[in-house]
Amino acid sequence: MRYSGFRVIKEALLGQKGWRPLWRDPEPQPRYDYVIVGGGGHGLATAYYLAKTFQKSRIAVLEKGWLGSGNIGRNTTIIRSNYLLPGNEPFYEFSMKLWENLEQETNFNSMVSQRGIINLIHTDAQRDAYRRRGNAMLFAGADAQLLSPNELREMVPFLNYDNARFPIKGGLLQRRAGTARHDGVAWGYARGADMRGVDIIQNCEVTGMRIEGGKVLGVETSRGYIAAGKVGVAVAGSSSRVMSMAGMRLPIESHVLQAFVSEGLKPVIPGVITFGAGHFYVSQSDKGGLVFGGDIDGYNSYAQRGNLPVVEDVLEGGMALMPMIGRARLLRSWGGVMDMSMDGSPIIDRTSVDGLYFNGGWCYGGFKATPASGFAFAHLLATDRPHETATAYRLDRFARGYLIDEKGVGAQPNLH
Amino acid sequence: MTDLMAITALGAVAPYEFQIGGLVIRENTELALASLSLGRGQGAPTILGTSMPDVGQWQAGPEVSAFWTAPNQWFIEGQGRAHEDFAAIVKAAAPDCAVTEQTDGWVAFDVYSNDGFKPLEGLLEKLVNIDLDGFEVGTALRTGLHHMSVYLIRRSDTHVTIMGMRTFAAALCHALESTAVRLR
Amino acid sequence: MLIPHPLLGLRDAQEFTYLGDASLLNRPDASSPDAAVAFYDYVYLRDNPAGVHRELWFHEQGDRSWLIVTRNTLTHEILNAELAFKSAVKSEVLA
Amino acid sequence: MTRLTGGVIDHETALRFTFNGKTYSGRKGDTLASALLANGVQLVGRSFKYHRPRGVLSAGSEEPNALVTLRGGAREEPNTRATVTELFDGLVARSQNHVGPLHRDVMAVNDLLSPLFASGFYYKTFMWPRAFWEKLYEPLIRHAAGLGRLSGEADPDAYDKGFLHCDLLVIGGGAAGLAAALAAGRAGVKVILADEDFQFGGRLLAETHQLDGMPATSWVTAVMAELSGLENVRLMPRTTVFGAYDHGIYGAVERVSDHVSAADGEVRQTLWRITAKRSVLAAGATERHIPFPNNDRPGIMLAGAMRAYANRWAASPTRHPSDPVIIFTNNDDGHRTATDLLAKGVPVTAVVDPRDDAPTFGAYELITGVVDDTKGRLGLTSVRVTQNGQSRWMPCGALGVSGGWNPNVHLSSHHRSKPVWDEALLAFVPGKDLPNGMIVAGAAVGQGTTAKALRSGMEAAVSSLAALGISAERIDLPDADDTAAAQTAFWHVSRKGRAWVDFQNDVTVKDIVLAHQENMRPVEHLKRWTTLGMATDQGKTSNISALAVMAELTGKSLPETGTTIFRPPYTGVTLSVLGGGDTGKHFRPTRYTPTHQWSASQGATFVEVGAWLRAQYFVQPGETHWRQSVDREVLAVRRGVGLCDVTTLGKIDVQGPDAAEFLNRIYCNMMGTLAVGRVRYGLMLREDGHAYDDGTCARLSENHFVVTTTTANAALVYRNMEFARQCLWPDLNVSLISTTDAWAQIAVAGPNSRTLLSRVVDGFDLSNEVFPFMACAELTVCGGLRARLFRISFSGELAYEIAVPARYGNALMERLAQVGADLGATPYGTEALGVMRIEKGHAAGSELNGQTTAQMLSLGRMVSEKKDSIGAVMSRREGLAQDKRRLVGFRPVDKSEAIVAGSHLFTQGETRNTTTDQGWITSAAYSPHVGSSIAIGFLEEGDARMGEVVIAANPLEGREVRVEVVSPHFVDPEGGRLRD
Repeated sequence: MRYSGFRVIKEALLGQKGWRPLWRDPEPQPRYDYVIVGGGGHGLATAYYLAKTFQKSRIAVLEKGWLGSGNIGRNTTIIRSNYLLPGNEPFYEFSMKLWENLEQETNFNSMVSQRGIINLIHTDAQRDAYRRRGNAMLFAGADAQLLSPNELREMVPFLNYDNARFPIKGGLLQRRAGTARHDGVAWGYARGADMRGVDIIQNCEVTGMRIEGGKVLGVETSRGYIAAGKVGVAVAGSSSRVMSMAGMRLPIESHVLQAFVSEGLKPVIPGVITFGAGHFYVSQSDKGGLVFGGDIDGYNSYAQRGNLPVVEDVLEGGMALMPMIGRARLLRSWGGVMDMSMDGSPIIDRTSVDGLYFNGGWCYGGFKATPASGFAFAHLLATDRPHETATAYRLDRFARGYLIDEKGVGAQPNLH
Repeated sequence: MTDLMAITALGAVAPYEFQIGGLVIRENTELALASLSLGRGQGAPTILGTSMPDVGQWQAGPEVSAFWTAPNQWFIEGQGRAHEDFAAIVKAAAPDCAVTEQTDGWVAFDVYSNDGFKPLEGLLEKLVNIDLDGFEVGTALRTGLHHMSVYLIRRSDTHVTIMGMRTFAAALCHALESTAVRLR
Repeated sequence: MLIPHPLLGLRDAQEFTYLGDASLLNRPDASSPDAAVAFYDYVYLRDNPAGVHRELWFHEQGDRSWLIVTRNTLTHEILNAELAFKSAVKSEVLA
Repeated sequence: MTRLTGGVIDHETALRFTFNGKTYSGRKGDTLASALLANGVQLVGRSFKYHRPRGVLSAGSEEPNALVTLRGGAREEPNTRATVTELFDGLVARSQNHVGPLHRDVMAVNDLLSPLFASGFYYKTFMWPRAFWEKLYEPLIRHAAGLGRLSGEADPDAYDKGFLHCDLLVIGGGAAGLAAALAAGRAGVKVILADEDFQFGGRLLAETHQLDGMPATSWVTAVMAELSGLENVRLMPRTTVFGAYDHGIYGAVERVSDHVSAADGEVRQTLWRITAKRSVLAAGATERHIPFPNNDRPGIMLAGAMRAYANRWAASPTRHPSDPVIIFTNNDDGHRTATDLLAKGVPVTAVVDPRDDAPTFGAYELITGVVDDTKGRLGLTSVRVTQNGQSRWMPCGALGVSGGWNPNVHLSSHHRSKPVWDEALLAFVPGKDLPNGMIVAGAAVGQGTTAKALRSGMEAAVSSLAALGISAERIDLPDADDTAAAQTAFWHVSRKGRAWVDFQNDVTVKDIVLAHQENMRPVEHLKRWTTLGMATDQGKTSNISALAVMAELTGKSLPETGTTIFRPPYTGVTLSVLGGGDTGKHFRPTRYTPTHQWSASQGATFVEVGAWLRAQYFVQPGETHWRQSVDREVLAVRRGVGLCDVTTLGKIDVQGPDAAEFLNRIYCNMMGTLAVGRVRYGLMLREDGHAYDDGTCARLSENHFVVTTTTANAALVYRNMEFARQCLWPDLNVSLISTTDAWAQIAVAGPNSRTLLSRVVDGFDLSNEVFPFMACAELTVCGGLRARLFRISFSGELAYEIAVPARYGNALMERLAQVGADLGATPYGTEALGVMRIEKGHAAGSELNGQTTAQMLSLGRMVSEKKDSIGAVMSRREGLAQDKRRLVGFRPVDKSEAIVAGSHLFTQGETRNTTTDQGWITSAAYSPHVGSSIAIGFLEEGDARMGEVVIAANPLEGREVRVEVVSPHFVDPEGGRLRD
């Protein structure tokens, strides 16, 4: 069924009787050519592109809970391609271009909203670093703009310019960046994949992998054994747990990242703003809530909840940066489990097990990568060759020393 | 004796003093400090008649006092000896130990209450996350305060010393004063 | 969180700085023939368990002791904390 | 005016307040909601989506409808629940989310178009044409959305933060909480009793049943008197415990002065972090309503709330005293409202109860049936009652609805413990794996009657203390006369028309039906698809009803359909208070250098460097541009002598017999072989083989070294060295301690530096023979002041760094400037420092950025092969070893052009993209020595490209410069000067 404004009007007049389920709830088949483990954004996007772009069939997505219940369902919805390093920037720019056509691609309004992102500059050294980054973005075909203090004041007059501990000296702007409705992204891909015959199987947890002679044959699940030609794992947050079923240890730690939303307010913040001298970034959702976050709690955790010090740290930053939000109220906080990799960058690669493919290590940047990650993973699964924008995301880069360390903090996941 | 003039951690000539409600906050510029660490297998020395206190404790003494800072490490205090080469004095008393001059590494604010511990409790519960029930006289500990690192010493029922890194003096002073003011 | 410091008792986790898996105590021998592989494993690979985890915390705003804390990463329950120094010395002796 | 008699308000003290510009009078003890009701005001707001007229629904923090904007100007406070706003004299409130006056909101047109706005509609449209989303559709949606408005001004109020520790934290001061606090208080342990209300007592203040034959309120008064007399009990009214965190830590906000008209300077709210050994959650219960067509009109209220307004606040829910009141309930508790209101003289005409066996408790008509429609757009006028198929319209000024009570399990599920369904109670109660040390008591665990609440509260306290090894006496509890309220599972009235489930977000039963039809059936999908439970009340009054409807549709049981867990905060928390008191300039502490006063007196401009404030340059009379000052300072150093405070560099004291061996393992280069009285440059790697810090290491004596670190990494290096000492090599006999703050360190740089220093040292031989380049010594200066002298140079000139006890730093700097006046002694700041280090090609933060290697810095030879050290092994990995980028210098071909840091390097004539990128400029400056702009940066095979002209491209600012690759040593490449 095709969605459109006319359809909405028609159904309104007909008492909404004609709407069909967004996706089926199929019983698992005994065998699939492609089994994607993980019904989050990346897994669903992978299945979608496998079916649509790479014309593959007999595809299943196995989700242990409800689809979209992973980090796609709990993030701060930011999309951007403002990376520095050559291993990253072309990939995220590819993702941005996919975002820009996502609604037309999936016929589902995921509310991709390019209202821009501003990274604030507080020191001369930071300006040099952002100049290097902005130029890297331009050379990769992305957009970037260095804002003078005056240009910045015009765009976001409500920042604390005059009484700041760390003066605001400008910003790096990416106009094409912005936000998207996180659940809508998962639902759009899920609906699109389902329409193309992909079996999305919810409440189906993978409990083991059947591997013989160095080749994966299928997966054991809470709903029985499912044979597979190829298995693609995209379970950010649980990567170590799932890959250990194949006897692998990963350059990944799981950490909790908290995020926050305020009560609904009339529009005050145009795009996304990130503080360069504290842990705080913020945007405002279409419903009016200020959506903001900061640093990870910093200790290994699978608990999906954080602690008070980070809440205070984030709001200290928020109040220092924009004291005009002070009288709004925090409505809700939540915590997601992040795959923090050893260099802060993701992995999309084959593994030592034939037929087993891995996609993970997204740290807290997974949402913006969803379309490209799905596309690149589908490309790898379908062709056994990495997508041209994802060639650096190899699993062996750590052993061989080809790291993609945007922050330059080394092999300590909680610092990335 | 040098003819150079020393200034306080706050950049002033005279020590800082502030009084509000039942509290007096006074900068102690005359406190000499030296850290003392034991090498492998060494026993804790006695410095000018003062024995090294146990974990988390402060020990007053005839000439110098001492408080525990880390396993096998103490800070030795010499009230009124800030202008002497205090580290040399301590080193002479414990030649086998690693001694390091700390006098100017820190700023010390003495906080006095004129009415028992309550006013101090009211101030401290706004500043540091420690269980004040366990913060008895003779306790010394290190903790965080407004993104700074401080030593707290409970010298008497009505006297607490808050020590912060010297270059943070102004920020620490602001934290103490503004919090005291907010107590009303 | 509260960390049960073996010397100082329960102290707020904000006084501490987290490092990671306690396996970082076991630095490989650089002179061994497989040093490259051993160091790769030491620096980069983690068990990352969903459950009991031995990890290193530094009492930076306290007595500057490095602690080995045994903590459940699913519940955050802390089962034990000891001085890394003591345990390191022990492992030396045993080794 | 519909004020009744009695209650626990002070009828004698009138408080004036305004709502939407109209002035009213309330009483001390009123909430804004009770005062409005007592003034006959029912219409207080508009709903989120359809802009439906709304009135007060509840009497507590679960309120979804009565949200107002409080106060004005910079103190404007949007989305404030009138039901928990303590009335004060001069209170000003406005309704929200309407265009035009409240009673004539033009946005109400949305209500007529509601069929278009069915749940999830926006996912299905607004997609064409693409460009219209940001330009048209989204702006429209954004402006329609949102509730209240921020003033746009900075919050002027003061906030505070604090830390409390206790044995037992009692959350909620109702029957259960008071019994718990009393039992624990008498046992002498440290107790904190917190309640979000401004009066302790909870439902006891709202009910009429008696304790020991007396009004419950007098028992409350007696208990409060005793508790406030106990030293070990801290009473915290107006304090919301909003979150349960790990290991018994709770977040709480105390509203210190929200109940008075703003007093400047006074703390508005305080954030308390409470560490409790044990806790009792006695948060009570929240009544649920029963969805039926048009159940959202002003005047329709929860029956328990209606009772509370009558009993506690002496306020009738109707606009006129004579308006009839009707109750619609599926349980006995609803009937209590009828009898209580009748007792207050409020005309209750009927109680509508679907139960065939419904009892009667008073002189009202009992109708066995349902309410299935209502009239009265701006205020209820009549309701349609249907009894065995027969419908009739009954006049009605206010309708009380009761669908049973939901225990307030919120905090018990903050650690993701799933509540479990209790079929007898028809409600979810706390499950297992509660936050450590928490016991739930009273109505929050379904022990709803006063007698049960009192007992479970006391027992909770007793067993909490028992767990701490303290045996507490059980206390005598008063006899309560209330009995358990029977109820039946009746979830909603299914009739044609819209029946609201979530009032604020306008989610109706129809929306849930549609979600089911579209397979959005898992409860999380339901919520996200319909926005149910996402409003400011977080579904407190809607989640369970919605689950029940979905259960009915799927034919599953309610627990099978799912439950919802709650996340912090329990209710909205002001962002300001979470941000703490210190903001603005005090957001983070500032570190001042020992010579700050002197620098200020010399006209210094200061710059933030991490936590530090450092002198950036010193503007002299006549200088109009910072470059003039910096050039002058640089030349002064190169020609005469300059003075710079370098105290910010980290200093770590390393002592012990194994200090030398320890440092060998910390630095990638040899350090153990350093002679006493000498200094050596050292480079530190991370274990992953990348360079991360550099500095000098001085050997003061056989077993005593002083390590200096970069300003940025002082804490990190110290931490890593402690890690190495305690965790990696505990066998080494070495001790470490930081001395960064203890010593004021001043760089004395330039050809005249030796002469200048000779004027302050106490007979110390500074000759090259005795004190050569890279020498160090302990000595005295200025008549006996102990000092440390290092002959090191960052500028490339003959230079020293002299350290004295910090308190003398300012005076020494002053002295040096004074006695060096004839030598051209000139203070210089971080800018000149930066220029000179670039002129010498020294790496700093921009080069040592954590992504570079010793090789890239052309320091590869430093990584000793003779020994193991941190990072040595990993630095030999293929990817690092074969990295061909090298740090080199650059000069513009056209001397008049300026190179800027952050430009990327490209081979001439090459197309420019990510793959052809050859490197980047790390640092650039104008060199008065060279007489042009100079730069250093990393270039592919840079060391082999000397003399080549490459492009430094900076499209970001539309600039590009042709630059020549040169040695990074622009000044004295042979290094003769610093050795003279």
